[in-house]
Amino acid sequence: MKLEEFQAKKLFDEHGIPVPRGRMVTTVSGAEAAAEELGCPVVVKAQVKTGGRGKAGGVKLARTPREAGEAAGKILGMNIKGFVVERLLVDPALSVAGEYYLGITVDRKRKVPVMMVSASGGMDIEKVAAETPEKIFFHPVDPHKGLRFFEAKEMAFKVFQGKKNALDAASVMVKLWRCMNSLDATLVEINPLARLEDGMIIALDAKMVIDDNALFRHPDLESLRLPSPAELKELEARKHGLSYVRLDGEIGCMVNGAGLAMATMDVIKHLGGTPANFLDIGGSSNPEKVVHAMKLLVSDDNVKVIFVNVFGGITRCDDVANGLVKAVSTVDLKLPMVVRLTGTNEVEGIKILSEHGIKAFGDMTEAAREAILLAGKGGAGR
Amino acid sequence: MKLEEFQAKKLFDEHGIPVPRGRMVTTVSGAEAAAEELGCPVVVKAQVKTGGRGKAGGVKLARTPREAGEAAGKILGMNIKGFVVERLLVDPALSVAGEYYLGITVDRKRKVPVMMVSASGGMDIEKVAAETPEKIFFHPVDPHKGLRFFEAKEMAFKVFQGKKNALDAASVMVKLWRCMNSLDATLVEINPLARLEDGMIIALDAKMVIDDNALFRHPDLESLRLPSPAELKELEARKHGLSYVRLDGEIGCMVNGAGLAMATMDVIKHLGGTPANFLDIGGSSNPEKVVHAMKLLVSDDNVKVIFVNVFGGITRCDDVANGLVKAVSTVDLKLPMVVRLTGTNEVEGIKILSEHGIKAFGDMTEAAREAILLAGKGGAGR
Amino acid sequence: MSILIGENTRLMVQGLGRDGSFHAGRMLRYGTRVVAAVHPGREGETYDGIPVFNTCRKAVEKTGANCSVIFVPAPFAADAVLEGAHAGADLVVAVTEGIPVLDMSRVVNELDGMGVKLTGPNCPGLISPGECKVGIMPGGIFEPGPVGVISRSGTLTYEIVKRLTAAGFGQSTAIGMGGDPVVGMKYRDYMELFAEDPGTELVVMVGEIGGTDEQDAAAFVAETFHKPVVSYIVGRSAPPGKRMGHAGAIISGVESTVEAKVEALSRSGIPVAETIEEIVDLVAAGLGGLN
Amino acid sequence: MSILIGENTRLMVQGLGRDGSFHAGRMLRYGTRVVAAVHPGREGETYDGIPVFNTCRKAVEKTGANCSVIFVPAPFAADAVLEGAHAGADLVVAVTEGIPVLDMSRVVNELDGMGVKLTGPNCPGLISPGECKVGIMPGGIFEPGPVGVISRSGTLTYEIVKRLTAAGFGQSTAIGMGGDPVVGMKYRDYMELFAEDPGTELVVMVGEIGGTDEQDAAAFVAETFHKPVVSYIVGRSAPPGKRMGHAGAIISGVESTVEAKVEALSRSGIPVAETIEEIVDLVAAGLGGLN
Repeated sequence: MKLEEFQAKKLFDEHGIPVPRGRMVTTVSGAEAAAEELGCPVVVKAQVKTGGRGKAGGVKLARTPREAGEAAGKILGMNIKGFVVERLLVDPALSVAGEYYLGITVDRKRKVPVMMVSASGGMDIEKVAAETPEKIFFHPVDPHKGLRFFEAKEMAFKVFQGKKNALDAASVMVKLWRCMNSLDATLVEINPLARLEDGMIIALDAKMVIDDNALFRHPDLESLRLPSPAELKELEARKHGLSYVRLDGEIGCMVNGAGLAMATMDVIKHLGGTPANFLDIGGSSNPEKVVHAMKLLVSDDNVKVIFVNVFGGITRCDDVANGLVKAVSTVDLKLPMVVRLTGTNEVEGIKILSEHGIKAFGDMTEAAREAILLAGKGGAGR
Repeated sequence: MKLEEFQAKKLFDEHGIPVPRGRMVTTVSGAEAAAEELGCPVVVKAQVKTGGRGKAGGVKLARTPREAGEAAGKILGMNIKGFVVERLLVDPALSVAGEYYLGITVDRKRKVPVMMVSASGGMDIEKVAAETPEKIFFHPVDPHKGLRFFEAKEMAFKVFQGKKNALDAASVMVKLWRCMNSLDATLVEINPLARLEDGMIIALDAKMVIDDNALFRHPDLESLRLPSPAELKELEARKHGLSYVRLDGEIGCMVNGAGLAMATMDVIKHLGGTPANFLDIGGSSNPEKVVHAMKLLVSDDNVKVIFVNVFGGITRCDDVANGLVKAVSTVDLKLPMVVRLTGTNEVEGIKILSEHGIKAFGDMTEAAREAILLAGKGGAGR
Repeated sequence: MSILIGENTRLMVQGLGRDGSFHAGRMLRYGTRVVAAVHPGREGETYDGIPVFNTCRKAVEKTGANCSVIFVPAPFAADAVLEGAHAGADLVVAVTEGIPVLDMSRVVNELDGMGVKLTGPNCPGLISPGECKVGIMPGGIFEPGPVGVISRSGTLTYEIVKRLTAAGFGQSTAIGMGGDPVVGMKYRDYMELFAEDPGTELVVMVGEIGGTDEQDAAAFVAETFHKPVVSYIVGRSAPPGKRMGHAGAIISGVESTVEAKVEALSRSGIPVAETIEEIVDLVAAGLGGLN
Repeated sequence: MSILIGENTRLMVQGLGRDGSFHAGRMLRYGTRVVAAVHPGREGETYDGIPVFNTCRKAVEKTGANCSVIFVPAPFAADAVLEGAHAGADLVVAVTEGIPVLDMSRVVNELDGMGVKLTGPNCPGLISPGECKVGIMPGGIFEPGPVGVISRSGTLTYEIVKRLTAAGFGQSTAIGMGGDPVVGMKYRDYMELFAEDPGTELVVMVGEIGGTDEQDAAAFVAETFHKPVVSYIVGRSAPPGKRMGHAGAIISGVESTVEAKVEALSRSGIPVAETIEEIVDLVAAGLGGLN
C-alpha cells in the first residue's frame, strides 16, 4: 500500500523524524486558509502516489495565501502519470542550505533492508546512481538487530559535515529504520532530507510503501488507503483473491498463476493481438472466483473477446469449468470466449464445458490464435 | 526498580496479558467499595515488594464487602519482611482449575534471558526447583530475535494440556517476553498463571523489576516508584551517586567500591565488630559525595564510630580528604572517626587530613581494629 | 538422479488445513516418504496414515523427518519455517503465499546462519520425478530425465514441463523457487547443486520481469557453470509497475526489464527462447550438442 | 609475560569525556600504545598527542587499533562496544558503569558470535604490569611477576595487589572482570588464557557474594586447570538482597552465598583465604610448592 506524502510525513513524525508542520487540503479555499495559518511563503504539493510530480508541475511555491489558492487551482485535478490530483499538502517553505537523499528498501539480492544515503539529494537521485554511483553510500541492515546508532553514525559522517549535522542525520536514519520496521514498510524514502539554514535536519518529502501482506498486524493503517479509481478496481479484485491490472488491449485474459498470465499476454502480443489486462485468478479452486473474474473482464468496454487459460495444479479444471458455466450465465456473456483447459482433472473439466456447448483447447498457442482471430472480428457479438 | 503487583498487572494488561480486573485501594472503606463494585467474592492482597506475602497473612479471601473491609483492616499496616503495607489490591476471586508458574529473568551464566515454565505453580516453586527440578522447563531467549511463538508453543505443550490451553499459554509467554523487553525489565514473573474453570489462562499474580539503568529510556515509568521509608533513604543515596544499605551494627562504613566495601564489613565482623551499613561512594572524586555520605551515616542513631576506607584509583585521595574535612565541619561531627587512605595522591590526601588534626591509617586491618576499639567505648564522644 | 529431494527425503507437512491435508495425500501417493504432519492440538491422531504431532520438534524426534513443507497460513508461516528449521529440517519448502517481506528477510537470514536450505515462499515446491515430490505440482506431467528446471513461477513451469515431457525430455529435478521479493535459494544456488548432479545434463531457467536474479544467474553461468543452460523470460507485455520512490532502482543498479535480462543471458552465451514452443527446440539442441 | 594485552596492543579510547581523557593520558604514560581516540565531531584534533577520529572504523583504518576501551556514558555505551568490535577491535574493555542489562545481553551475544573478546562492563580493566594498562587502575601498585589476578571488583583488587607487590609477588596480568549481572569474559575464560601463558604460575581469584561464577570456575579448575589457584570471597556480612520473585533462585539452582562458594572452591582443592592478609600467605605457599 503506497502512502501519499502527507500520510508518510505523519507516520515519520510519530517516529520522531522532523517534518514541516504542513496541512493537507482538498480545495482552493482550503489551500488559502492553510497558507494564512502557516504563514507564507508556502509550498503547495500535489499528493500523488508516483514520482516525477515536480517535473509535471505538481509542486508550486506561493508567496501569499492568494498565490497558494491559485497554485491549488492549477494543481487540483491535474493528471500526473495516471493519478488525478485530489489532495494537496501545503507546507511552510523553509530556507534550505543543503539537500540529501536517504532511503531504505528491501534488497531482493542481499535479502535484507538496505539503507542508501547521498549528499546529492533532490530530484535526480537515479541519475546520480547511474552516473556517479560512488556518491551513494549503501548499508545493509541486519533485520534482527536493526540499524544501530554506530552504523548510522558511520554513514552520516561520510555524507554530512560537522558533528551536529552528522549526529542529527544519524538519529533520523535510526528513526527511519524503526518506522519502517515497526510499520512493516517495504520502502521509506526522504528526498530531499534537508539541512536548513538554521541547522535543522528535516524531511522535506516523504515516501512510504506499507507491505500489504503485513496489514493484518496494523489494522489501523488500513484507513490510510486512498485508492485512485484505477486502484479501486484492482483493490476490489484483490478482495476476491484476484490480481488484476488493466491495460488498453482487446483480449480479456483470465489465467491461473502470474507467470503463466504473463506468458499468455506475451504469446498474444507475439501473435499480433493486444491483451486487455493482466488477471491472475491464483491457485485455489473456488468457482466464485471465476465468476468475479468474469465480471471484472466484461466491465471493461475495450474487451472484445474473453480468453481463459488455465493449467490445473492446485486449481482443478472441473472447478474452473463449473465456475465458467456459472459465470457465463451470471453475467449473461455476449462476448466470444476461448477456453484453454489442461492439468489436474482435465477430463472432467472439458466434459462439463462441452455439456454447456463450450469448446476447450488443449494448447495455449492455438487457443491464443483463435482469441486473436475472434478479436479481429471486433465486437461482432455485441 | 521493583514494582508492586497492581503496577505490574497494569503493565502486563497493556501488553495483552490477561489479568483480573482489580482495584488498588489504601483504606478499609476503599476495599469495601471495590468489593461492592467488582462483586464478591474478592481477594484482598497486600502490595509489598517482597515474596512470602501469603504465608505472612497478607492475602485474604472475602465473601462480602464487609469481609473485604475487615480483611483490609487486618492487612493495612502489617509489616511483611520490613515492608509496611500501605496499599491493597482487591481482585475478583476466580474459579481456578490449575496453577502454573511462568517467569523470565536474565541468567548471569547463560548471559541471556531465560524463561521458566512449570505445571507446579503456586506458592512453593523454589521447593519444586530444589526437589523436582525436572518439573521446571527452561528456555533461553535469544535477546536479538526475542521469544518466538514456535518456541513458546514447544514449551507450552510440555506443560499445558489441550490445544486451546497450550496456545493461549504460548501467547502469554510471547507477550510476557515483549513486556519485559520493551520495558527493560530484569524480571517478570506470574505465579500462579492460572487456568480458570471457564478455560481462560490468566495472571493471578504479577512480579516485575525494571532495570534502573534503563529508566532513561522510560521516563514515564519513574512515576511508578513507591518507595518504602527504608527504600527512600537508599534512593536518596542513589541520587547522590551513593550505594547504601542500612544494617543494625555500630560502625558506620564509608568505602569506595562495592568489593572493598564488602571486604571492609567482613574484616570488621571478623575482628569482632558490627558494621552499621554498606556504603559505596563509587569511583568519582567529587568532595560533595563525601559530605552526603557523612550525613547519611550520622543520621543513623546506632552508629558509634565512622570508618572511612578509601583506596584511591579513579578516586583521588586528596579529593576524599578535602571532602572529609568539609563533611566533619558541615555535619558538626561528634562521633569518633577512623580514616584509612591510600592509593592515588595518597601523600597529598594525608597531608590535608593531618593539617586538620585527622590521623590516617595506611592499613585497613589496623584501621578496622581502631574503629572497633572506639565503638567499644560506645558513644563516649556523644 | 536429482538434487535436494529424493529417496532419502523424510518429509513432515506443517499445517493440515485444506491445502495441507489435500497435498499431504497427493505427495504420499506420488511416492514421497511423508513421515509426519504437524498441527497443534492434533497430536496422537493420524491423517491418511501419517502420524500428527503438536510441534516439529516432537515430529523430528519421533520420525526422523529431515525436510519440511509449509502450508501454514501467511500470518503464522514465517514462524512455522523457523520451527521446521530449528527442529532439524535441512530443507524447508514454503508453499504459503503472502508472508510479510520483513518477516522473510529475518527468516532467510536466520536459516542461512543455521545452514538450513529454503525453497520459497510463495512457490509450488520441488519435484524429482519418479522419486519424490515436495509441493503442489501436478505430478502426472513430470517424467524422470536429464533436464533440470528452475523457475520463479508455478503454472508456467507446468506449461513448459508438459511440453518437455511430451517431447521426450524428462526432468531430474524441477523447482519453483517462488515469486516473492525475498526467497530462500535462487537460480545460482540451485545451479551449484545441478553442477554436481550427474543426472542433470541441461538446465532450463524460466525467468520473469522484475529483480536481477536472472542477470546474477547469467554471470554465474558464464563464470563457473559448465552444463548447457536454456532460458525463457516472460513479461514483455506486462504492465509497468507504477514505481514509487527511487530506492529500488538505485539498489538494483540495472534494469529489471525482459530486454535487460535477455541481453545479460545472451551475453553469457545462454540461448533465450522467444516462445514457449522454442524452449523444447533449444533443449533438443542443447542435449543434442552433448552427444 | 601476560594475557590479552601487552606490547602488541594498539589501543583506541572511545569517549574523550572527563574520565576518558584523564585515563587516556594515564594509560599513555604507563606505556600503553594508545594509538587513537574516538569522539564524534573531533576528527582531525589530537589529544595528548593521540589522533582523534569521528568513528572507530576510521580510527582502525588509519591507526591499526586492535583493542578498545570504552568511557562513553552508559546510555550510549552498549552501542560504543558494538562500534569498537565491528570496527575491528579483538578485545573491548568497557569501563562504563550502569549499562542496561538487556543491552549487555545483546552485546555480549553479538560479540561472542563475532569472536571478539569483552572485559566488563563496570570494570577497572586489565593491566599487564610493565607492559600495558587498559583501564583505570592505579599503575603504581602493580609490578611484573608470576601471579595472575582475576576479580569481580576494582578497589578490592588494588587492596590485594598492593599486598602482593609489597610481599614481592608481582603480577603477569590483573583483571577486573566487572561486577554487572551480564559481563563478557568470566573467571574460566581468563583461566583458559592463563593456562597457556608461560609467565603465569599461579592465579588469584577474588570473588564475591551473588551469582555462581565462582562455582563454575571451581568446577573448571578441578577439571582442567593445572596451575595453583588461590581464592578470596567477600560478602559474608553483606546485607541479604530483598529478593523479589523466584526466577533468579530457580535459575541458578544453587545458593550464591559466600559459604556455598567457599564450599565449592574447597571441594575443588582451591584454598580460600579467610582474610586479606592470608591471601599473601596462600600465594607464597602456592608458589613455594612449585619449586
